[in-house]
Amino acid sequence: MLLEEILVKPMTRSPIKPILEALIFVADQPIQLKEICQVLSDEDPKEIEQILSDLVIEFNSRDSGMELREIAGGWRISTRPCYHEAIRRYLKTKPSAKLSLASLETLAVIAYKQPVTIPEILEIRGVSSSSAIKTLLDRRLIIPKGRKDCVGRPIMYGTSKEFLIQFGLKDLSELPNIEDFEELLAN
Amino acid sequence: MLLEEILVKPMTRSPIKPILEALIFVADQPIQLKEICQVLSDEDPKEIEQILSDLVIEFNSRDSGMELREIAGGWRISTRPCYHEAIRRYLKTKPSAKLSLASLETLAVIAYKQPVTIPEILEIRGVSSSSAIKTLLDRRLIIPKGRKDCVGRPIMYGTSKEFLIQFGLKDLSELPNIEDFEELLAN
Amino acid sequence: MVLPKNQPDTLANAHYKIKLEVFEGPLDLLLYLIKKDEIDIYDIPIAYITEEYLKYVRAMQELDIDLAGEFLVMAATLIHIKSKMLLPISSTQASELEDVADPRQELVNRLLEHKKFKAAAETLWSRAEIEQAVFTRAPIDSDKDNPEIAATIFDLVSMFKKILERRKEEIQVEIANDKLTLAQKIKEIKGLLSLKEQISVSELFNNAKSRTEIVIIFLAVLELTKESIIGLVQTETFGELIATRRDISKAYDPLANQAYT
Repeated sequence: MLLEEILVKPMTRSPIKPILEALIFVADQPIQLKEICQVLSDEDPKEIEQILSDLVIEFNSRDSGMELREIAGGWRISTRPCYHEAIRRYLKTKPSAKLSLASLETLAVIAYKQPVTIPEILEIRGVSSSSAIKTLLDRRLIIPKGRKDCVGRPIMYGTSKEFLIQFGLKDLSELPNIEDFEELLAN
Repeated sequence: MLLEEILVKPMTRSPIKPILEALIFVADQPIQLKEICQVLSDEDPKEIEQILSDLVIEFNSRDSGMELREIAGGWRISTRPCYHEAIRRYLKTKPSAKLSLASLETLAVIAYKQPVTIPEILEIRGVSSSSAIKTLLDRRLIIPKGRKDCVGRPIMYGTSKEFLIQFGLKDLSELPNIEDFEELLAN
Repeated sequence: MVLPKNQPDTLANAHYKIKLEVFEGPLDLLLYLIKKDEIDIYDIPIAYITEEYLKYVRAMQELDIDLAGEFLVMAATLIHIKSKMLLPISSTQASELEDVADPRQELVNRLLEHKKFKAAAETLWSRAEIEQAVFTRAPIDSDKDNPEIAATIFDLVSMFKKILERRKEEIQVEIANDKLTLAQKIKEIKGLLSLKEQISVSELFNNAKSRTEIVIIFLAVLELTKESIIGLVQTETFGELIATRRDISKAYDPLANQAYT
């Protein structure tokens, strides 16, 4: 094949689809539809959106080791969770240190009540959460979100983009409704 | 779906194929057949080789933005060269919201000590910060704020509006001070 | 944990200790007690639960476990609710019984709220479990152009704190060094030699706290040798170097120090 032939876009019916796939693969963070539209500024954003949703269905219907998912407001290709064992064996990695129950509870309070201050977290958990908050800040799962307009102007905290990524959420609206947990209270 | 179901391999006709794909996808170097066989030591190497060549044909027959190629004695997934233009355009426009450690340190000093001159920053950080200051100026995170009334009349720097935006602050009074995090930073 | 000696390590105590360490806070402890005795959370027998709660708190104190302040606050709250429940309801209040708030209500609300977040934490845990089983591609060439880190305002503060600490340490070291003079060191060595007739040179260096101090000790030994106040003796080739007192009168002469000050 000649070099020119390799470097020139093939004339298929929808040349945008493979470009979307290539862009999602190359991006080192979940890539947003907005960013894709900026790169393909000659194309109609509506059309790009349609092709993207076609691509997602097509990509994920293959009996493939990879999947294309929306996460933290963007699109990302990753491996499917069911193949983790073989991948871990190859990468020789162990799952990263799990968060303690105290940290997870604090994170849950912040996720649902954000923006929220340390005294408010104390009120809900009934126990001081400083060390948990430090852990969450260090792991970039939460970030300061300004100050509350009250005495002492305490710092408010909220969840970060990293939180969405590590917990596999498209956005905060994907968090299960806290009131749904009411049912679980029955026991 | 239950957690257990998500994490367990499905019983398909050829469960090896997606695993091969996943392994090639995560490998940071072209992965060799030999390495794959080591990971899947329960499987027959001959069979793995056969499935790999099936996978290559299948993977590359899709109208896809990626391709699966043998390179340097191993297998690798990469984008197809014909889409290089869009990829380059994306990589160039990619807003890098990231800063080096030196720039970040310099920014911290400027944020908390503004308006501050280069010699004063040197005094606090103990190292020269000229290149960090250039980066911060280029990124519009800091701006000159007049000259100091002393020998040599050095330029004073302060943070910009862009700084407030990028760090999610309403105004400089929202800048947390060390006391706010004292408890968290203690250990 | 080591128990205090006067504390008999009874089985009961050991049992409490194991249980107690599990509880994150007073709400967790209360939820445990409620579950253990299959108590209806909407109708808590407050006298009984207060008694149970206080048993645990006392066990904790007896075992000398550092009790978080929150546990004591909750104990006070429980006792307060209990006393309110014991108060007879006046006839006027009774006629408006519907409007009289149950003294337990606020506590029940807090417990329910806390339980909800515990359940939410569990859901988050299983989501994280799945995401930990997911892998993204390895870094590719285009990533390498940008080997930097993203930052938040928290990074900025902790970084600023580190810079300040670093500077403080450096300044302290400088001050310490300023205090250490050659004259002082010479006086010090003379003092040592006034007590002992000889001393090994390596011993002099062993107590040095910084590189600067090592240099000063070295200079002091040279100076003392030059002034013939001490003599350096080596018992064998590459052996230990011994400093010996040569001129006792000079070593005791306070004026001899003047030259170096």
